[in-house]
Amino acid sequence: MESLTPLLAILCPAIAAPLVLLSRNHPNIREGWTIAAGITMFALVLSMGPEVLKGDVIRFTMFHTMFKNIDFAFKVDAFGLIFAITTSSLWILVSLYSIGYMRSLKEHAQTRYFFAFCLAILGAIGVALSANLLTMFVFFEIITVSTYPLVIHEQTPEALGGGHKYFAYLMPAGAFFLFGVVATYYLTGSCDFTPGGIKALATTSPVAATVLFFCFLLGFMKAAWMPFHSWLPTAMVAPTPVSALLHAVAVVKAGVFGIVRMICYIFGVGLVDELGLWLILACIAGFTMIMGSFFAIAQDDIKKRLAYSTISQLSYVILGAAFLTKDGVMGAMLHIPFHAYMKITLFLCAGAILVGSGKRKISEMAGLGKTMPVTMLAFSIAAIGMAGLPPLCGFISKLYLCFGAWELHPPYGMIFLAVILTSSVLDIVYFFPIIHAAFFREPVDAERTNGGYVIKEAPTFMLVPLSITAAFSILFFIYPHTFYIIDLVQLAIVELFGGG
Amino acid sequence: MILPIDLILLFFLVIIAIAAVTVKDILAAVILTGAYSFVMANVWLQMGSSDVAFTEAAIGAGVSTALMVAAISRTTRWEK
Amino acid sequence: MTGGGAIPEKRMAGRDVIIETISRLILPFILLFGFYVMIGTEGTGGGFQGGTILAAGFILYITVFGAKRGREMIPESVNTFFESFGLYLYNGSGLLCIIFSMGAVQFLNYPGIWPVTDLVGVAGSRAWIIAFMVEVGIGLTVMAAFISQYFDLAWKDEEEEMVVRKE
Amino acid sequence: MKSLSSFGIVIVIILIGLSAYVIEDLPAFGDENSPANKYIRIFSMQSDAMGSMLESGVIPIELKNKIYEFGFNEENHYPTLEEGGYEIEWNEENGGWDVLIEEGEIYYNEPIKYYCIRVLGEELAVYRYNWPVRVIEWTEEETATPNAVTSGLADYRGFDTMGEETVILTGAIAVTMLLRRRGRL
Amino acid sequence: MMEWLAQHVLEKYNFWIAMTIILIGLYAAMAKGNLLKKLIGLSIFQTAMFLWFISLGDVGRDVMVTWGLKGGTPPIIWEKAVEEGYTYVNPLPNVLMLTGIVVSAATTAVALAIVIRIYQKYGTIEEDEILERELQEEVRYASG
Amino acid sequence: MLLAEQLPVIIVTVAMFCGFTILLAGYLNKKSAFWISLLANIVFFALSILTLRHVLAVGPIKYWQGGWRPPWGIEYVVDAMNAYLLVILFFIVILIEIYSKRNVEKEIEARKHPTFYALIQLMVAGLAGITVTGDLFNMFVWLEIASLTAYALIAVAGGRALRASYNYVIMGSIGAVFYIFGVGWIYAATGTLNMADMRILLPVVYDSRLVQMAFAFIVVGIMIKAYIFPLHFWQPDAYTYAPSSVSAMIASIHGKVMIYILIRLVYSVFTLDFIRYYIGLDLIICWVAAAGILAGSVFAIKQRNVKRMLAYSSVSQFGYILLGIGLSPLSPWGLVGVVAHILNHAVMKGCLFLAAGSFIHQEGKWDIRSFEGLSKRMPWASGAFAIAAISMIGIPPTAGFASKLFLILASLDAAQYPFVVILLLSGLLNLVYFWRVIDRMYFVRHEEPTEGGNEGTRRLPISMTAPMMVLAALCIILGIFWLTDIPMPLINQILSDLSTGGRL
Repeated sequence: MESLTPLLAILCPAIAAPLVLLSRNHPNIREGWTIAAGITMFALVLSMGPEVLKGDVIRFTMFHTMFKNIDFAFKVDAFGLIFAITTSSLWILVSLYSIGYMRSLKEHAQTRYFFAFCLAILGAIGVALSANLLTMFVFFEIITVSTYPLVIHEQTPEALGGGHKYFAYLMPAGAFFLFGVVATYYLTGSCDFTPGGIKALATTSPVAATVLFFCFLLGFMKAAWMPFHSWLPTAMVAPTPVSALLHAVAVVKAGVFGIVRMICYIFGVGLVDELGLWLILACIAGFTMIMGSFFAIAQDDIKKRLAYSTISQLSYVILGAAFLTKDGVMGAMLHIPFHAYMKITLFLCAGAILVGSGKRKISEMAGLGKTMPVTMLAFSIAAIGMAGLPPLCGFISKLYLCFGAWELHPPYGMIFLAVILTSSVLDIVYFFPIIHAAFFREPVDAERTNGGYVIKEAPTFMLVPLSITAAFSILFFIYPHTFYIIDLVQLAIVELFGGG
Repeated sequence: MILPIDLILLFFLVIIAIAAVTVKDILAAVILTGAYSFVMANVWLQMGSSDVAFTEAAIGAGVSTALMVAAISRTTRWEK
Repeated sequence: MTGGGAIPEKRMAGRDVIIETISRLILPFILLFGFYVMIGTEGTGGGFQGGTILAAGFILYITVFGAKRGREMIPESVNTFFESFGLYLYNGSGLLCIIFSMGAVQFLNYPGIWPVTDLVGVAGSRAWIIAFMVEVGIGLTVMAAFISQYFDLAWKDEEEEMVVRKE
Repeated sequence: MKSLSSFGIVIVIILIGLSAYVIEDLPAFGDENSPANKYIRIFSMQSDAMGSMLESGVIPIELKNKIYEFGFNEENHYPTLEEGGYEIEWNEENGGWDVLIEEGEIYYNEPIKYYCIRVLGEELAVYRYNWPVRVIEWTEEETATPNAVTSGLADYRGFDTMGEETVILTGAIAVTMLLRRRGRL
Repeated sequence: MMEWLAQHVLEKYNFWIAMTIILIGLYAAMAKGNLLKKLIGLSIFQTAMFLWFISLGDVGRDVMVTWGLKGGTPPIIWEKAVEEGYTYVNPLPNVLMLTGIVVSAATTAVALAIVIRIYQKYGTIEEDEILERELQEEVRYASG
Repeated sequence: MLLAEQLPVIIVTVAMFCGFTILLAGYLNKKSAFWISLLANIVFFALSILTLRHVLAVGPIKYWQGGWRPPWGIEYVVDAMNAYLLVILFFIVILIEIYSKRNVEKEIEARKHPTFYALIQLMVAGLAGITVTGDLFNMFVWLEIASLTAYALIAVAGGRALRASYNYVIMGSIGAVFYIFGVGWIYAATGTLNMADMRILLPVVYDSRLVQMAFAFIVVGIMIKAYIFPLHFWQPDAYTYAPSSVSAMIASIHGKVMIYILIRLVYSVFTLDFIRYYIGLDLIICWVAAAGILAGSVFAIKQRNVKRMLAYSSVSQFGYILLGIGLSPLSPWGLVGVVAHILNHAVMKGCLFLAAGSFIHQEGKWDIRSFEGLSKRMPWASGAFAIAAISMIGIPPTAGFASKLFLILASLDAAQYPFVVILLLSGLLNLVYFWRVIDRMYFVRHEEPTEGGNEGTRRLPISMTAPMMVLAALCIILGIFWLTDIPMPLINQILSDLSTGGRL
């Protein structure tokens, strides 16, 4: 079905960006644009839900390109809509939070910040709604470039170093992705996302397909899988809302989204299985999960710890997709929004802690639960969810992943099940000390550690978003139909694997 | 038109070209270039290209040389 | 070519009467020959050669009498005018073809200038326009251009000498 | 720029090698019939008694088609060998038949020499006449200028000359711009 | 070998001599240090190229047979010429090379103007010294 | 003969006419020079658009100078490629002229303005002449006009530009003579100078060594003129020290037209068959191009002077065009890449040079290391620089991406996989040296000097900002334009006019 809605949704941040730039002298108007665009976009995205649930795929072709069979087009299918909903809903919250954060820390260059933020969201929503690899690549690169000013926001040499590292990883990744796009087109004459994969790819030589697969995998370096993860902790020099954006919404999520897209909609489950690539991918993902957790344990800086946690958690999605089973893919798809909500809560909390108490180190956080109850409560909720414990949405996705692992061939199934469970235990290991310190340890002398900084609860602008995300983390467990998420995932699974 | 004369002129050309390139006095080199152009004009006359010979004699041997001499008068005469 | 190129003004005192007289005598003949070569399409020669010979004549005059008196004889305005005027003639003869024939014939298709063609016929019009617009145009431009180049290359400034000496 | 001297020697050696390589195909000095001076042989075909047809003033249809296919056709803005649009005449000097075609230009309708057809044993060789032949033959008649260089310079290739004038003017302007210190410009 | 020499070197002596001068000029234009010498080399180079081009259009010389005693006549159409059996040379190379000569003269003039300006600035027209001066400036800039 | 068919020749000749007129008018009134030149170029731009429309609608224009049929006289052929280049030429020239008004007032003394604009106008005429001509020797004449003007325009900056210009004179003349030498060989082989005629006659003599020699000499000559990698050594100096507007014009237009000669010769005269089957040069061209792409980028990384960096970047980018030419016997996308990159690079490089020129104009800064805080003081110029730099890197919605995409597709299509790697690597190298500048301008923390009194008063004049902004906007618009199928008719027309055998 042709409809203008996807375009309108994408236009929201695209229009907001220049408006933000134009009203740079009026902070309230500037941030008003951001919020207004966010709400409009969310409404637009959500309005497509019922239509998509009916089984329709909403398409919008912007123009035909010079390449035969490739249009510059947007397509709203179930899987894309999940990511779109995640992105657009979190944009509003992160914007609200950013306002509080930036104003209370009196950061410089706020206009640049909000401008780049709009562009990053534009990229993310574009990736979510794009109908083919070329369109996706365009928005992918928009994300990469627009995130750079956010990463180096501090403009210290350290921040610039982080930014350069960020580029040093992600620009070559973009090159690999570009090669993948062109090679796919060259091999198959098409690069549309088709449920079940592009047919012509199955008939090309296995070597070409394998090379292509790894090109894409390197292209989705944004997913921070293990040998190529180190840009992500380095990029932690960015302000906290940016880290939240990087980790939960735009960048890394786009990476894993891309991997799932590639496996399920370009190669197709059958081909990946046939080539035996799933095992390599699953091994990479399993390795990343375990190692990421171990690295996280070693970190004292809360944002670094969260960063490694992200690396570990993203691999759940890759692993789920690599299983190529119905439940595995379902778990992977579910983990995208669920992890986004939980991780963003954690990051927002970390930012709130920084604003409220000026603390970054976990070892200094003793007793924070008393002075910042809301923040730490939200943090605890999200942390529990990350570990995959029941009253939170993380449980659902991990459960499906476990089912997915169970469906595998006998030896692998047990191994990967063990990996998932080990990783979950490690999650508890690295989150528990924080919660413990916050609630059950006596505060150290605040005067001595923090140079006269009065510890108080963070501003309301920041508290509201993080409470909302924490609440949603629970809500998704209780009522997974919120924002149609579970329905959409089921629909996507039906599209991919057929049958009920 | 006549081979021996032609060959002698061409041989001259080579000699003059080598001399013009190697001589240290640039004024001499310029005058040799003029001579080169003039011999060249003769060769062309031999080849029945009277118009080109005329032009080369007027422009190559005449005006170009004058311009070069003018330029030398404003720069230096000796090559190092 | 006394003094190599142009004679600086201060050396005008040591000028040679014989050279001056001979060059003054010979100049009209050089110019006449130049014009003959320029316009005569019957034999060898044409605009380039004629123009160059004219230029050479003037260059002789400039060399002998000094740049200042040369400038008096060929003022900058005249020189610049001829530089452009020659090309106006040539380029204009081409454009006139289009204009006269209202775009019916091509650039430089000389019979398109029908008033001339009516007078002297197709082949004649070509010959006439070649002789009196094209060759003259070429000649004037070449002459003026070479004279201008020679002036600029040869005319040594007093202050320039000072600068060079200082360095 | 010192490095350029060794570079120069390398180039000199390369050029000498190239010259030795290419010299074999260069037409001999003074060759009257070389492509540059007269005509270029475009193709040859089995004669098959076509010579007699040529003698009677008709170009055989195969030959006509071959010429057409070769690229000398309306598409390339060549005057074609339509019936009656061409003439054939024997040229003693070349030992072949000249094919004259009417160009149908605005001011000139005389047939112009385009091809030369010679019988060489069994073969029928077709040549295409080049620039000098036409200009030397027609300069007097078309431009009333006996000097072929002048007519070539000012008429047949008049645009070159105009550009070249502009080059001279450009040189003068450039020198003026770089050096002139007195006067208005 | 001798045959090859006779056929391709003696018979085409125009090309070889032109090539020799071309190489002399080219080498001078590239390798000489003096700017005016470069220019002289360039003008020799250009003119030698024109020589080769003009010799393409010459007619009537059969070096091996007639010792080159017969040659073309200037392409000025002349009734008597036909009667006496002259061949006109090819006018096209002449037309082209006329243009070439004029172009080379213009290039020379511009180059000379630049040389004079260089001399006014650096006080020398030796390339090495100019480069040295520039290097000194560079060092001066780098040291503040 | 329709007036539309007269348009290309009217453009060229009247452009020259304006050149002389500017000289005379400038003699009388110095201010008039600029305005005549600008007005004339605007008119020519309109005419060139009409030409392009006519060509696309009706087909190639074949124009016989003086009414002489092609093998006898000089023919001008305007097919889609020429008309397209003509439009680009005049468009960029107009923008750069608008920019140059104020810049030239500052960089060049007032008495030289009439001659300066006369030379600019003559250069444009020469470039237009190269573009439309269909005759090899006629091309040489225009080539010399364009080159002579370029020598003088570079030298007018004085100082080091003089030596740079002198090197250019020597190398350029050697290149021109090589070109004419090559023309001589091909004339000896075929006896014609007309390109279309030569295309017909050349198959007869493809085996002849003369043609190979001709090809070698012509290509080397054009390589010198178009500063393709191993023969580029005159170019960085010339670009660095020339007046800003001149280096912008030469970088964005002059080089393009020079490489157009190569394109025209390869496609329309020697034909791809010859390149591929008779001398087997296509892959060698590709490798030369690849070496140029990498070497240019590596050299650019080493530079501190922003204009010199851009100059080396040009060397690298010309490798892209040459790579497209080399790949085109194997894949039609190669030519698409060439066509796209000619326009894209003209726009991008023009924008970059204008921006760099305005940094020099306003603050006298050419050292990349002194660019801190430039984004605050000159937001528009540095914005334009950033957009164009991003486009050079090849980030998607910009023009550079499109050409990179086409070339990658071409090399895949031609099954020449190494070039894919080289193209992608080149994008990353571009990132290294352009991002360095962007970092300096935008992101490196920088203390504003406290005496901000005269900061606000000296702003870049609008006539300098506007052209940059137009070009920067075009960087993005073109990026989208090339992805759409709007240029398809143009590209198909170009493909069929250049007889590459087939359409997309």
